[in-house]
Amino acid sequence: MSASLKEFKKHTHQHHWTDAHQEFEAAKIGMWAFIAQEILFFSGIFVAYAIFRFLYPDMFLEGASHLDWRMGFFNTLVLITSSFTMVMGVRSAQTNQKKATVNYLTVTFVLAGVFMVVKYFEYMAKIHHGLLPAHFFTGVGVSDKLHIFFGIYFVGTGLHGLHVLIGMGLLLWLIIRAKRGEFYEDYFTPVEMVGLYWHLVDIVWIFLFPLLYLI
Amino acid sequence: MSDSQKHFVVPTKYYIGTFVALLFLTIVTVAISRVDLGVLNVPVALFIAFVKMTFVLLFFMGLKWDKPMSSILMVSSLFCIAIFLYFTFADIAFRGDVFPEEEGVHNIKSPVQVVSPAEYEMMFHQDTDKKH
Amino acid sequence: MKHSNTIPAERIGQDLIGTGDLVYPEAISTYAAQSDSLFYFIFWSSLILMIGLIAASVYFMLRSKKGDKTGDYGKVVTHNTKIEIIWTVIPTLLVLVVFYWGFKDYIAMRIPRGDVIEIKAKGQKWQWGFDYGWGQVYPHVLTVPVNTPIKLVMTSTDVLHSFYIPNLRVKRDVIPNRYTTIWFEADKEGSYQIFCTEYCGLEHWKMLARMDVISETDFIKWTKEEEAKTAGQNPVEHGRSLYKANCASCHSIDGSAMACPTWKGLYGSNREFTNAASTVADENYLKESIYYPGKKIVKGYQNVGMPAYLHLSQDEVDHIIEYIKTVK
Amino acid sequence: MGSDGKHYLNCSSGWKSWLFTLDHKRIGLMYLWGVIGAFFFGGLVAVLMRIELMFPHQVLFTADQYNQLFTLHGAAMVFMFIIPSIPAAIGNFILPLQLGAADVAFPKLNLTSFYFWIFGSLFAVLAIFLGGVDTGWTFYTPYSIEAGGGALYMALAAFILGFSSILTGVNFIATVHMLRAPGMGWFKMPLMTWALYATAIIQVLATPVVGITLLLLLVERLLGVGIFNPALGGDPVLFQHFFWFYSHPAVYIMVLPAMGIMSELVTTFCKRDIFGYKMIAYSSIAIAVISFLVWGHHMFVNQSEFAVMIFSLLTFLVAIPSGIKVFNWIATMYHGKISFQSPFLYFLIFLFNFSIGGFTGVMLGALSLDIHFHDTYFVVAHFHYTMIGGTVFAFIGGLHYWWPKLSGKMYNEKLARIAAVLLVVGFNVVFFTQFILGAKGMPRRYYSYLEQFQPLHFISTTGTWIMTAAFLIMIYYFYKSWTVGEQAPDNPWGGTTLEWQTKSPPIHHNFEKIPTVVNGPYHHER
Repeated sequence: MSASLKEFKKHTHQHHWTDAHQEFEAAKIGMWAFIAQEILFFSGIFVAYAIFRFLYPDMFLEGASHLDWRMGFFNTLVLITSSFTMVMGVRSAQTNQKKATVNYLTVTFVLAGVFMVVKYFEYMAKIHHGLLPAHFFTGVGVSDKLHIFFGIYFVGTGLHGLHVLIGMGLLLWLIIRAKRGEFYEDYFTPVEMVGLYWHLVDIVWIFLFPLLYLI
Repeated sequence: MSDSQKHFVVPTKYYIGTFVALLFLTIVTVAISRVDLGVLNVPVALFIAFVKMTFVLLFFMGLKWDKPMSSILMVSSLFCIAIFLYFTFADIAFRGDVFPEEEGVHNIKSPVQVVSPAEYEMMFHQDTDKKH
Repeated sequence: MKHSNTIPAERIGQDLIGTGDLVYPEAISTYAAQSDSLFYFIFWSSLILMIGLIAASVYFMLRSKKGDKTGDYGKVVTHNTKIEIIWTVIPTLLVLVVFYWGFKDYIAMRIPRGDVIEIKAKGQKWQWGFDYGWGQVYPHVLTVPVNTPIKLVMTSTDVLHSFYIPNLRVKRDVIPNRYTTIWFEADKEGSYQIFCTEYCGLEHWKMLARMDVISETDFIKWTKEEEAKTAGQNPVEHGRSLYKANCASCHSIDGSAMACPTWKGLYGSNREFTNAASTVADENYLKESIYYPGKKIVKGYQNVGMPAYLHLSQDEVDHIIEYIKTVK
Repeated sequence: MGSDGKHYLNCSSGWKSWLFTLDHKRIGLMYLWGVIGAFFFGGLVAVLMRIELMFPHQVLFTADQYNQLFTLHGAAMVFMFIIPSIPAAIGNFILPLQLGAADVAFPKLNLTSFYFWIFGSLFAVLAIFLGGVDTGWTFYTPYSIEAGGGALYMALAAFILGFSSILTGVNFIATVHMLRAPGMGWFKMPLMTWALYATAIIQVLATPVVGITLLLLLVERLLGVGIFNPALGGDPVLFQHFFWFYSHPAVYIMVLPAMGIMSELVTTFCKRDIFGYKMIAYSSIAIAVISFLVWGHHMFVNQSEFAVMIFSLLTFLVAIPSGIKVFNWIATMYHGKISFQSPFLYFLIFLFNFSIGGFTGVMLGALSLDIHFHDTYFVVAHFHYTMIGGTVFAFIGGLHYWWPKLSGKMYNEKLARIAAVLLVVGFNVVFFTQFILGAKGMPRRYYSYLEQFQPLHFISTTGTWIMTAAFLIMIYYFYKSWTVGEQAPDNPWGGTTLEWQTKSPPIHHNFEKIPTVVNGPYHHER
């Protein structure tokens, strides 16, 4: 290990790998397989959305009018920025910049928090108007199927929000490990994997935002 | 670890470029949604979302520099969604035996307090005022 | 309480095992015979193929036994493009033929031929009801004329059911909030078995019915009589037939225990509920219980998901209540 | 055994060394005991059900209890036994050995998957105690929305078991890609590995959909999304699309690895290279791809004519790669040096029963015939011919084949042959009768039935007792083998794949030295 890497802990790969590179590549394939399954997990919500939008287009227009596009827009910007800080975090880990890594990860964490706070205010507004899934729906609407829109809205954004929360947990774990100096040019697998996960969360939102808020 | 196995460090210009493109496309999609394009509303919004996704996949997630297997997994998962949608629609959009909704048979207990569009305007008048 | 496992005789049609050939029950619809011939086509081709496969395997095994003695097992072959193409292409062609044949017959099953008589069929837990359009629902027995195309327009008031007549080779799911249809033309008089084939709960196995195929003249006569009878019915009689068509599978009138409270002595009695204050069973309570069954659940019973009978008219409900008043 | 007599079973001891092990062999073995337990549980339920069905009147159970039993039988067999049976139990043990690797790619994930399986199974058991479930393992709405009791917990159990399956799939994909021994190109992999790889792809791409489906069902019950509930304006048939999008590919999760085992058995016991290696490998992938396109054939009686046409056409396409495999196996017997040991008997049994399953599958794929057979005992018989006749017999055959490797002991060959014959006789008595019952019109999931069906039902029930006897014999000789069986040689059958080149049982890290591959997987010298 060269002198410049003093501040990092050396990583030892698990016994069944020939070297750390093979370990990293395997983790990547595993992660992409996991992302593929995540996408299909969300597919159910998108298919349900497509079917019911096809059956009751007016109901969806009415539903979308109840959502505040500005909040959604703001949250989109927040998530995109957090995706950017995430890749920069990965890159810093890769280039042995410990401090930058911790900073970028912290910013990502804070942005995720901002996203959830905005989400909280949006949810509170919906609850106030009784615009909830059917068993709790007490709102007023022109379409008698308006509750289906909010059913899909809450399941979709709820599951996405859950993923954001899990991502925040993972980021916290990364920040702690990064502070201990565990990530450097030869070993940044966890940062890279959480990064991929975080971009996936971003992609899901890229679709949820226009589908629910805009059109 | 030998030098040939060093991980490729992506130049920052790709990341910044993607970031800017994503911000720009977000503004575009919001701006376009303010204009009513009729039947094109949904396709245009989806198209922009797909472009954004492609940017994230290629650069943020590094598919551009990655092994082909990652892209194969990604594309096949999208392909599966396409199959899912297509075949479900093959049933639902082509049903010959769906009759107009009928009182009684269509025993739907809607929780929605249904109002006429005019009443609805009245009720949400104040809200819309606040919004704009 | 023990459920009795006997299926009421009125729901049982002609023997299925004893009639027809070894595989199928007797075919009584115009399209059943075509569909059966496809079965035998696949059956015989499969049998020939199967015998071929077994013969080849046995031959190879015997040959290997011989090799044990001589020490010569022959050359190991791992490829033969010609034979691989043959056993890919021939099955492909065969299954395409089968697909086309099956699809053609299926279309014949789906698209009615000629003018049809439309009958409404209703599935509910756990009985079938048939409505010919004169305001009377006939439970358990579907009466149709022979040699006449019939179209059944079916729907369910609660969960999924499936309407199945083995002798006609026809089946279609019966779905709430939606109409599904089947058509058929029975060419032989008799009474035939109807099953529910989509699992629908506790007494799914009991959800049988009978189809009586009668001559055209008899059918016209029957229609006229029934129509006249329905028109002249007094409220209690009408209520009784509504009871039989809608309520008898869950509510008894002799005080015996069933899934739901008995109607014996119901009117005017004091009712205790698990989810509401007790009340006297008057017209208002009965009407509410018919339209919104879940609102008040009688103590000692579970909510078994009785459907809301919102499709019954005001008059029909009044007549049911009139009938309940007479059940003492 | 290793030079010092240490192998994976005795290299460490104590319950912690098992419960927290990261060794794929130990996890595989724990999975094996788990799925066998689930199998006997599901089997016991089946035997009880058949006793009830001997007569139309009440024999042991009430209608409600019977409905719970068939739900339990389906759920336990599908989610707890058959999906993890070959991939997660045998596959976990065999895959790294066949690849010449020291472990699977992610050992911790592997253990996590096992604990997901345990928790999922516990939830299923919990569902029984919380009032039971009577929705059928398919959870069709709207019945499953209103059904009381433990339906919620059973759906949750299936959800968790699904994630166990996904994690196994993720792990296997990475393992096959990254951990092949030096020199082992894609077309030098054993066909079992190909089959497990194709299975893993389906597990990853299909299982999440059942996850979201069951989640939506749970939310539908708790909050009311409205999309599956007709009372709220939803569409109950949509649920079936969602459900079968996973559950049809799941059929191939069950049967592809079984086909992999068959390929191994036929070359080892014919002592020759397989016929048409590439065709078999490609057909595994082809089956995996087509499996996503045919789910609608479970719904021929409620879809639009257009959808039904496409699904029927695509369904027939599955017959072709399946047929290719069967033809190749039979061709492999040509000029073979065949030894008729019990694993090979299971190969022959599989061939016979799976062919019947396949031919009746063609009948069910034909639209006009399916309308009559749908949801009758004909369908029940058909899928038991593929699931038991195919997967379970392959699982048992694979267990006999690899038993010397995983336990280091031999079993009583004579008893094994008797059990195999009893099993196939009993199986055919149970299910061939059901073909006739179904074609005559007997619907499935009936607690009681018309008097006329009684003789056939009775015959069917007697077969279950023959099968029970066979399984008891099997338990006996495997128990004897495990406790006092004679020491197995490293390569008792003359297999050529890498797992036979290490010790029986394998040492802790599988191989003393990671092997280098030169020849194809089935290079027999004879």
